[in-house]
Amino acid sequence: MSILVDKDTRVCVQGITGRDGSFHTEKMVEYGTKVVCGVTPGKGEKNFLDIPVYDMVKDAVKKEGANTSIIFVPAKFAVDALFEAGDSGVKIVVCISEGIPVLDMSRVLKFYRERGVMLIGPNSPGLISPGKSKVGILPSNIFRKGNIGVISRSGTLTYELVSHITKSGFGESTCIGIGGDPLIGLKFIDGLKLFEEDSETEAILLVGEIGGHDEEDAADFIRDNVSKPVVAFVAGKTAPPGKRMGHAGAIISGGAGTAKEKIEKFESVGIRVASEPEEVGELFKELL
Amino acid sequence: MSILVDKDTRVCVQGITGRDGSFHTEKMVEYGTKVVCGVTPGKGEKNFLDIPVYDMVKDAVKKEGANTSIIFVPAKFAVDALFEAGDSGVKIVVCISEGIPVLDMSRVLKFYRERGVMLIGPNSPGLISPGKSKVGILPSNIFRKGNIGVISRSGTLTYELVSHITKSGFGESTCIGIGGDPLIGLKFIDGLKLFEEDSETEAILLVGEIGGHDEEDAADFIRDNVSKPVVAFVAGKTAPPGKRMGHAGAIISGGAGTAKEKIEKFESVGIRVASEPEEVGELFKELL
Amino acid sequence: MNLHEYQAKEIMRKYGLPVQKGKVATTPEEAEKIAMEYNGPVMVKAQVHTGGRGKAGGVKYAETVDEVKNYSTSILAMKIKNLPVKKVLIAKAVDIKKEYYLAVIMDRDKKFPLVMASREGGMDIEEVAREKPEAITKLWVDPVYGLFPHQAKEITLSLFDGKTLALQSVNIVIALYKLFAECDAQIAEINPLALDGEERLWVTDAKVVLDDNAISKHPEIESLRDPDPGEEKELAAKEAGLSYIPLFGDIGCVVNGAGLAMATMDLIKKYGGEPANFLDIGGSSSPEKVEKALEILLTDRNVRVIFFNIFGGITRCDDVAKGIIQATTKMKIELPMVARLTGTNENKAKKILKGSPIVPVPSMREGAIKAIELSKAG
Amino acid sequence: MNLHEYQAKEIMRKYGLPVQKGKVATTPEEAEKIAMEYNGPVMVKAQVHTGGRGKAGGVKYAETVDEVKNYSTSILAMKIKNLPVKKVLIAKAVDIKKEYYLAVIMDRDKKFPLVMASREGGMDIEEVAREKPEAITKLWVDPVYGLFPHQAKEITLSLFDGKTLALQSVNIVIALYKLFAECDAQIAEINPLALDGEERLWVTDAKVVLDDNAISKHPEIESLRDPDPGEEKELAAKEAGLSYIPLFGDIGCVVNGAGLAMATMDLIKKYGGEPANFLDIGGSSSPEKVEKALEILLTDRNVRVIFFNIFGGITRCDDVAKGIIQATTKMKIELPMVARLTGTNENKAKKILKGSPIVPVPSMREGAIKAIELSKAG
Repeated sequence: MSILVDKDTRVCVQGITGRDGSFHTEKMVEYGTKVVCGVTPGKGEKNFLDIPVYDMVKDAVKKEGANTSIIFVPAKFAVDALFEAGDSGVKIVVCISEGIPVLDMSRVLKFYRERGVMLIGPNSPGLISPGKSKVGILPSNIFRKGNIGVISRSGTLTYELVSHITKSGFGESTCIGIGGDPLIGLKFIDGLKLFEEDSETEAILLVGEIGGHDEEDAADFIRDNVSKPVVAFVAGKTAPPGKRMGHAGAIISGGAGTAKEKIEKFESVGIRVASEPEEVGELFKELL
Repeated sequence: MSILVDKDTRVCVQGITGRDGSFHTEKMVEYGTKVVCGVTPGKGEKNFLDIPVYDMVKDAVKKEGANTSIIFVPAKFAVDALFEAGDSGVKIVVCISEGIPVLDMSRVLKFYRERGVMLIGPNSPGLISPGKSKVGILPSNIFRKGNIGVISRSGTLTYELVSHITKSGFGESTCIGIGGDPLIGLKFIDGLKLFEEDSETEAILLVGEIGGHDEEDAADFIRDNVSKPVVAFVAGKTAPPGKRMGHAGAIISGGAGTAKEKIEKFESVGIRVASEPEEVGELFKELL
Repeated sequence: MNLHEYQAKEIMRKYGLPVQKGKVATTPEEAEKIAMEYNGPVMVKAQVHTGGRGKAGGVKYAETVDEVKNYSTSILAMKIKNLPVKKVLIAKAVDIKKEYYLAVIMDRDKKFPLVMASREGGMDIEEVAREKPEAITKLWVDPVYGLFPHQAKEITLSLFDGKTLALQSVNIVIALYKLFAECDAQIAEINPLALDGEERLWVTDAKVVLDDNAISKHPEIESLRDPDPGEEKELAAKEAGLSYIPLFGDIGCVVNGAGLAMATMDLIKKYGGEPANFLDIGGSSSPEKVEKALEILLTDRNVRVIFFNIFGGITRCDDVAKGIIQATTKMKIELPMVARLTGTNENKAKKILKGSPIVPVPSMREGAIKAIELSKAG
Repeated sequence: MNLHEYQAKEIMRKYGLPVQKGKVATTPEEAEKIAMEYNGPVMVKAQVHTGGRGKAGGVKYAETVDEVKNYSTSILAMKIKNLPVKKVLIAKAVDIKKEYYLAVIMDRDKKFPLVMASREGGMDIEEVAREKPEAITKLWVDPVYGLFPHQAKEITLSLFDGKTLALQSVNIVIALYKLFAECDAQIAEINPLALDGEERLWVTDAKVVLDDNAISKHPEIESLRDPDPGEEKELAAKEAGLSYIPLFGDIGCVVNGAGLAMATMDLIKKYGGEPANFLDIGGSSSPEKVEKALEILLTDRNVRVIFFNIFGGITRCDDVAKGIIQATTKMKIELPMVARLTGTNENKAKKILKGSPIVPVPSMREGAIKAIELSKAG
């Protein structure tokens, strides 16, 4: 097993002919992901990297049986790309694009809830089930098939942490980057639930950041619903209050959402928190 | 039994202090309907006809356990009244108000579908389960408890037909006026389904009109799904094509939706069609 | 509410749609002036609220200014389906290579707006729907979210072979839906959407029907109303909260409820009479409304008897009875009247009518039969 | 993007909200002129992007024109939380009987906009939320349908005892939501919404924060930006697609990804160093972006060493390496540099950096330790 993506995942790439879309399509194909087609309006009925390209995501579903779509289009067009994907028939949409206005996302998320479609992101690095499928931009070489489920609000920080998991002799069942924006589809709790149910996952790494209180909610959820060992990491201990640290989601306002509070919350429910990335490997060695 | 409304129906009247709202609230109370409260914004916390009045439908649900709302507000405010009722927690909303723009209704109907709330109307005379409850403006005295379910696009024509059912010695299980507008909530098919399942209903009267093809759809549905005897009546045999006969729904355009077509369709699936109102009683005598 | 082609095109122009140049004229001289301005071939098109203008000779292609004057003269003298032509549209001719169909309507079944597009433009779309349904692309719009750009794209990709043309014309679909939604239209139709030799698209014929129930939301639209002859009475009735349509018989009907009004007409016909009109006084009728109804009815000189058929619900019989008495007192009504009043406050009504010359009847059938008898006797 | 009070009030005025009269002044003379025009008591309010203006003495009530001049003079010379006051708002004083709170914000948890209202206006709402949560009415708005009139009514009925006042002020809530939705605001707040002796409501303080990601949709809004001192650098970085925040240490950081950038800062701190900045070069970085990043970083005279921490994904290590080489060639960079480049195209990057004075490190921890060492040695 694994969660969300596996060998049967049939991926459609929205924005396949763009700079990032084409680059990462190649990487996904190299990894073994079944990229069944791409979508670029006006370029339909051509091939790109030997992959058929359609005008509409609907066609990708109808003609190639795509069940997952990954979005690489610029922010300006990403909202419509999200609506199109959500209405196309695919079950999972991964949105790499960033810079989407929050109110637009609020509408998009309602649309997805109405249709029961899972959204990962926006502003997400995607996800990977090592040895099975990668739907995202995560660097493949750092992953190894294994039993640790990783869920993270961050992109590159996740790679850093995963590299330490792998170096410590472990591997990953699935690694999901949920995205750093204030409004996102799949949240910590949704991912934790899936990992708890997944027979292949034996432990979980949760990577949090300053801002909001999703980490606190996740801590409560873990206390009540997760039987598997969890290790957490929280970035932003030195972040000055009131400043955005890149992600729109990472605002400390009114004393809420600091790294300190989050770390204390995790520890209060018995979750081990790594004090720096390398420690993550050590903690899993203790726990597994 | 009976369908949709019975002794347990707890009604909230939106627009209870208006001319029509107050008049028909009195009539409903006289009939024995449990009118538990009314709503008129700005008049909350007063009583009217000894019935408590609230500012919001939400309060009617919370404080009086209303499960059904009936709307008597003018067209201009009816759209918001519909949204308010649909979001309040009541399960059935009956909209007497008429003159609501079609595009607004399209939005309202989506809202109701999202929430699984049943809407009857707009531009409906409401419904009655004789001897149990009346939620509408139908003249009570013509009804008698019995076994014929009545569903109609018309208002007063329904009364005419019901009076003949009653005069012929029969009675009604429930009588629903679904409203004459092009976009309505509960349609013929939805009502037929409920009557077919209702143990108290032994036969059904369907009252149609020119315009649209809901009668044709109903005929197909009856052929395939209704085991109980059905009598139909269709108004508008003499209506000139292309003219609206009062109801926004009653337009004959492009040769579709004529009374002739509808009557032929009913007869083609074995449904008896009365040629004038009085004949309805006679047909039920033959069938029951 | 129906709009003329030139009005529909004006609205479309406001929404940025590529409407062919055109101006409306009420005299051949005006038409001539417009044609001179355009300096080239034009279409001369009768502006009436009905289809089939072409077949009736109401649409002509004119190469010269003289032709424009001649055609305008003859068209402005025409009646099409009994409607006199009061205006002609002079539209700069487009060199049409291909014609497409594009419309937004409300779908009663799906309860959502529907965008329809077809490569079979320029013809009767209902015929296309019957004979070649696969030639029509249909796409439903969630009216809460509105039309998505990718939906507009789907439509244009289905219409045009050229991808460039398809991507460039996405805004046409977006603008047409915007018009439909913002103006509360029931129909917003472009037929044809014409492609010229330079790959440009033009709206060369347009139809917009607005939702009567929404016109109060758009007060600027009311000024576009151009009632057809005879329609004035219907509008006067509407203003009074009544729904009236004149017919050709001699039995005037005053009924509450559209369904019952139609059933009353059907019944009169069944027993050998001819209804003079459809008249629905609506719900919650006041005595004044009934008075107004009679006033409108009496302008029809064919009426020989008046049949009141009221089944009280939200309408109260006593209000109707009061209205009848008020009207007979004010106007001198010499016609025989038959009244069937039943339902809400029926007994009060009977008391009010007692002693008046109005003939009471116990049922609709007997009322119809009595009215027919009186119409033939009178 | 933060707006000043006077800017927020201008936008609110456009949306028909009852904003108290007021104009902004940059000199005491201008302030005096405005006060003369208003002819009566006014408030003199410092315009800075921070809370706590009142406590700092930046908000004064002035009865006379002389007082206005004096207060303006002193306030315009002030720094509040290190921000110099460049403008004062002169607002016609309102005779306040009671203060209310009204705001629309985005709720991250429910993923819907949230309208909040309280009778405890004029104070810090977060304090109210902590100490008296039941005093806040909360109502979520489905952003697809928008705010319904009955929801606005629910809000005003919760605020005011007088039903007439409640029904009359429904439009205030509707207008505030409209502003929130149409301007893509993250916060649209009125605090206080003041009731005067004649039962009229006034916006006497306002806050609007706009969504930076949506500003391209509203080009007219960009002109409202008034960067604070120091913020210019952050904005220059933003224009180059970078995210930069200056701090107070001496180790300059160039990192890809916000989370990794923060973790890098945390790590430097853990091992006894002080980060000079947060700098995220983002995904898909070109060599030019890296160059720009170094340019911005080097304007900070405290920086004694530069630490590159790149984990390639969408960012390609070779692009970063190229950028470093380009920058060191163009600018004369004498500071020591430590580079940890791993992930996508890592080997290409190593080749590019070979022979340069940049110190390669195999891990983030070793990089941090090396950078600290160099910062102390230098």
